[in-house]
Amino acid sequence: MKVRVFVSLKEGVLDPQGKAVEHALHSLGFEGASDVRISRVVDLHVKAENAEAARKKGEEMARALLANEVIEDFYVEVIV
Amino acid sequence: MKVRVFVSLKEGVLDPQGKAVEHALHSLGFEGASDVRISRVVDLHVKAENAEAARKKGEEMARALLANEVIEDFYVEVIV
Amino acid sequence: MKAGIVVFPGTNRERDMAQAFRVVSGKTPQMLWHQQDNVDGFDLIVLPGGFSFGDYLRSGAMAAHSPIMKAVRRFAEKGGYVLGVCNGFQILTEAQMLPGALLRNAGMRFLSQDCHLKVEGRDSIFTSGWTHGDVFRAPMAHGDGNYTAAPEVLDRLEGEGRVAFRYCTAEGHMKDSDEHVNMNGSARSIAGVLSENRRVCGLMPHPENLTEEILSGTDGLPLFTGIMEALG
Amino acid sequence: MTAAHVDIELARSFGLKDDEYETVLTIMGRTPSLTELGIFSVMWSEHCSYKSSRLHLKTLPTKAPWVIHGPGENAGVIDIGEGLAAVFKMESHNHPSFIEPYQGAATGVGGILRDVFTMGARPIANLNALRFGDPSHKDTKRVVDGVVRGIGGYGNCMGVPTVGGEVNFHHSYNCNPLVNAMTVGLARQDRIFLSAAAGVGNPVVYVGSKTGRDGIHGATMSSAEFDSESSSKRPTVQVGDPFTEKLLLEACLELMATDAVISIQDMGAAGLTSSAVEMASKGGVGIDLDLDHVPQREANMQAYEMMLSESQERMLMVLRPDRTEEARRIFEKWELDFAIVGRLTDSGRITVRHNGKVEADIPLGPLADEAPIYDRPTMEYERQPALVPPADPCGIEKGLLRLLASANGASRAWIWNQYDSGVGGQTVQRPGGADAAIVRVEGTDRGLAMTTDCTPRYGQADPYVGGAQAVLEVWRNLTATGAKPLAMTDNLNFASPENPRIMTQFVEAVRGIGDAGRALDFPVVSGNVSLYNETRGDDGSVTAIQPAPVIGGVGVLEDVRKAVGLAMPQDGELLLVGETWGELGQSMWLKEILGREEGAPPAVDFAAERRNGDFVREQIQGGAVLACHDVSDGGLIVALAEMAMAGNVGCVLDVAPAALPEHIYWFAEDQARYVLATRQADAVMKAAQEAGVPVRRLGRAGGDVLELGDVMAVPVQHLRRQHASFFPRFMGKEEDAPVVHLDEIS
Ligand SMILES: Nc1ncnc2c1ncn2[C@@H]1O[C@H](COP(=O)(O)OP(=O)(O)O)[C@@H](O)[C@H]1O
Ligand SMILES: [Mg+2]
Repeated sequence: MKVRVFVSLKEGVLDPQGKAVEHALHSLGFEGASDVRISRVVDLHVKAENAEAARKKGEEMARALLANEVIEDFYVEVIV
Repeated sequence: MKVRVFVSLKEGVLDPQGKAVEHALHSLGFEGASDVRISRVVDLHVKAENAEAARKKGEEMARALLANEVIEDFYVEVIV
Repeated sequence: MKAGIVVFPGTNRERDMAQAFRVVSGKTPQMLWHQQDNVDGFDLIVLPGGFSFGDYLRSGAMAAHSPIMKAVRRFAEKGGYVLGVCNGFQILTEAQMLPGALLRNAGMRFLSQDCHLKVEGRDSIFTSGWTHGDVFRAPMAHGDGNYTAAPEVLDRLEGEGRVAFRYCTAEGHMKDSDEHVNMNGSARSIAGVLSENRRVCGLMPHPENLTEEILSGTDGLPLFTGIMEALG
Repeated sequence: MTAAHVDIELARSFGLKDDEYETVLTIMGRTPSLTELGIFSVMWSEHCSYKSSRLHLKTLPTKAPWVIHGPGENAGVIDIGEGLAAVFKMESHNHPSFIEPYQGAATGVGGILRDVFTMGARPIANLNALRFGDPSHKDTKRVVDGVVRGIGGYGNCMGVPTVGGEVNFHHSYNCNPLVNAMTVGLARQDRIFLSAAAGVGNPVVYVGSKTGRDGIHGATMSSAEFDSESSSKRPTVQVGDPFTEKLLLEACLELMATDAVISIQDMGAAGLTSSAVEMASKGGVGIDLDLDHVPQREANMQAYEMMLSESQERMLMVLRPDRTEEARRIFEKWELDFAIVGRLTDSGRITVRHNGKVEADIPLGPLADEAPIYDRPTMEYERQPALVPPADPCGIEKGLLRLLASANGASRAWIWNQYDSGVGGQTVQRPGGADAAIVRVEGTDRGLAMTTDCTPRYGQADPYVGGAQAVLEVWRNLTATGAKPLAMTDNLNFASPENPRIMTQFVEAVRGIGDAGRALDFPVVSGNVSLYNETRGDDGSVTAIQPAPVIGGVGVLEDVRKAVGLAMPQDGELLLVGETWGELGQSMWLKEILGREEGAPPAVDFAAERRNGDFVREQIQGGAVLACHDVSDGGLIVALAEMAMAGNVGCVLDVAPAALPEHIYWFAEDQARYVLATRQADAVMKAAQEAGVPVRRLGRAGGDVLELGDVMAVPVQHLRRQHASFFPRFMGKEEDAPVVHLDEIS
């Protein structure tokens, strides 16, 4: 089953990448771009009986490795 | 308007990060994990009349900076 | 020879590069700020190492779109010489002035150690200080040095003698799959490449840091003496 | 945030003691506002006020003719000749590095870099002194991985080479690792910048990154012990942005080349509060801040939050009014925020306005002068009795291999190979090459030697010796390259000073540092204190760290070409300088081979140290020495093995003198000793005799085997493999580390 783990910085945590990209977009002429935030998506296959089990696996993996919960939030989608 | 640009490595381009994460997941006991691919998501606000215009802006930005089309594909979602 | 070194926000090996040129020529190249839109009057433009724009998004991506890179591209199209080292190489690939791309190192860690390089490129001022097949030592210092390109691009580079340098053992053996030799996992052990006209060169390791005996050796000198001899 | 009700409860939760809060009430003559309470609590935190340590730090030697600025400035400044100055300091980021190792370590590096470039110096080298828990503890791998990545991530991006450091593992650091970062910078002596504000009416300018809600109460947190609830304090962790710091560095140095700057101070712990208070109170002026002008990253920030935020990569400056626009242009060029956020006044007060309302108005004198100072109780320290020398259970060869493959004896190459040690193009000795790293002073023939050292197990057994020995080892490591040691910085990591036993450790260690510094003319020019390094378990038990009075030292070489490394040369004779009495108490051998942390640590002898060191330096400077290595952890045989591994060259050693059992001779950790490799052994021996320096012949360099009579013969390649095996195996690359089990060796 295909699982997608979406990992983004917690609200309020500085996003240096987003900040730099926003700046670069402005100098490329995209002045209207704002609130740029950069996140990470991890797509993977897991062996699971059903969607619920796959989601649980995804969450376990996020907690164990894919996300750094001190500064990041995550959510998991199951794509069947 | 809120735009989300998904950037992922082209099919066939080796993903060293994905490979390393897969390896790490296995050694953490998630043996069933496979085909791990890591992508980047850029969320941002743009000034645009309508969803179509926002999507176009997103695509322009992806082409100009957010994606490297030599190795990456992208697609744009508009979140109103 | 008049050389210019481009400085982007976050560039950090411009002084090292200037020092290497000073060692061979006695002259200090001019520093060029990234917002400059013209590089006329130079014989050689150097894109040095560092973390331009923090290496955020992708290494070299933001620098590749800066005003000076438009000028550098025009300069190269008119036959000017361009050298990109480390971040400079990444910028040249992002600007599509050189083929391929540099991905995260295979081991996912920043690599700061000496490697050995075999000189393979032909007919270029960037390799002319060595004899074809020579092996030399150079420090590397990068997180994204894993060279990749489509197989047909790699074939073409090899066929045209445009692979400038490859990672190898001290004895000159190549082992693509050995992480002690091809440490960052580059396709076909490629460490540096040349443009079609052989006037643009990019490589990951830092010959500029090995140009004086007191700084642990002079293995990197031939890069600079070769350039000096060609451009006067 | 709802307006909190200020009372003694809230004060306690901010870390103020009841009597401290009473003093606040007296100073203010009323109940303080939330912002005022916040300001008092951070200024009076252990971290900012040094309330437990100040009395003792005052006893340290801080003066020498070559000291330009001692403790009290952002970093120490010393004269290194040719009108140049070395500017350096060490700083800890211990607690944040357990919670979020990557960001904790990264922002620690960022902070110490700012301390140095605030003074007008370009950072030319970083070092890092790290202490981790036992490798078998569940958190250790995570912490090592993140800390190493974080240090590299920040330093590499800044383009400052990381050239040295040290690493220990011990279970007392399981949940409280120590991350101490040192930066050395280079400045012209006539362009040093200080923090004392001056000139009533002058603008107070904020530059750098925007302010967010990062790390609020970081200063009080870093002075608080850890408990099982500390995970709930997690959102206070700051994220570092080395790219912005690089811009800030270049912009500040560009501005400092003009004459616009009157005073400047980085915003470190306690951010805007401590920088504003320190600048104004050092300058004896008042300061008015209008927070409406503070660049803000988040919406609806309160005064309290802005004053206590520890957002990184920010500076506060006082500028000449007629130069303010020129300064603005420089910061705009580097795409950094630049804002006039206040003025200097003659009120002697700090006044903070926000949205037209006065949020804080505090007299600076009492805020500084009435800051608490504690003379905390101490006790008689139960020192360990001398060790009764144990028998050797395994032989020299097995013992040596086991030490080299142990966590504390293993090669640190896995770590330093992630640090860019060559950027800047001046690195003469990288990690592993010499006892101290050596960086050439750009544009001159000079070199700076630098190192950090501490042996916590010695200090645990005898804190006075622990403090003194750390100084001696630093001085010795500098000397072993041929450099003249000039001055030191310290980072005093201890557990809770409220515990008399710990306070005794602290006081004794400081006394040891002071005595050693005086004996060697090696003053302390900067430093940092980190207390409350302990962990409270769920059952209420407290684990204190082994005390770590870490010392960082800087020395100068007038001609950097005369420096020597530690690599074994292809040939030459090996000499041992210094006396071997057979000190095995608290030795690495005792710990790794017998699993015992016992006995008195090796005695320190300042006179012998100085005499032997001065002799060695003279010999190096005179060109008689090919390589030199001091004898420390693991004793003489480990020192020789390290030389062999570094040079990939073996040696043939004479057997031990009959006076001592073999294992004691080879593994003892007697101080004040060096191994020299020379082709002029007779001349060196003669000179030693004349100088009253004990010296003996050890054998000859050469070949590819480490050979000791018929006791052992190990190929250097094998030593290298064993030495390199620990980190890759520990950090998860098993296939890299084909470890030969000890039982298979013999
Ligand atoms: N964390 C670190 N970062 C960089 N270099 C390190 C680190 N830890 C140790 N080193 C380097 O490893 C070498 C050996 O360290 P150490 O055993 O502490 O040396 P010594 O005992 O001679 O002081 C030194 O060159 C030191 O600078
Ligand atoms: Mg040490």
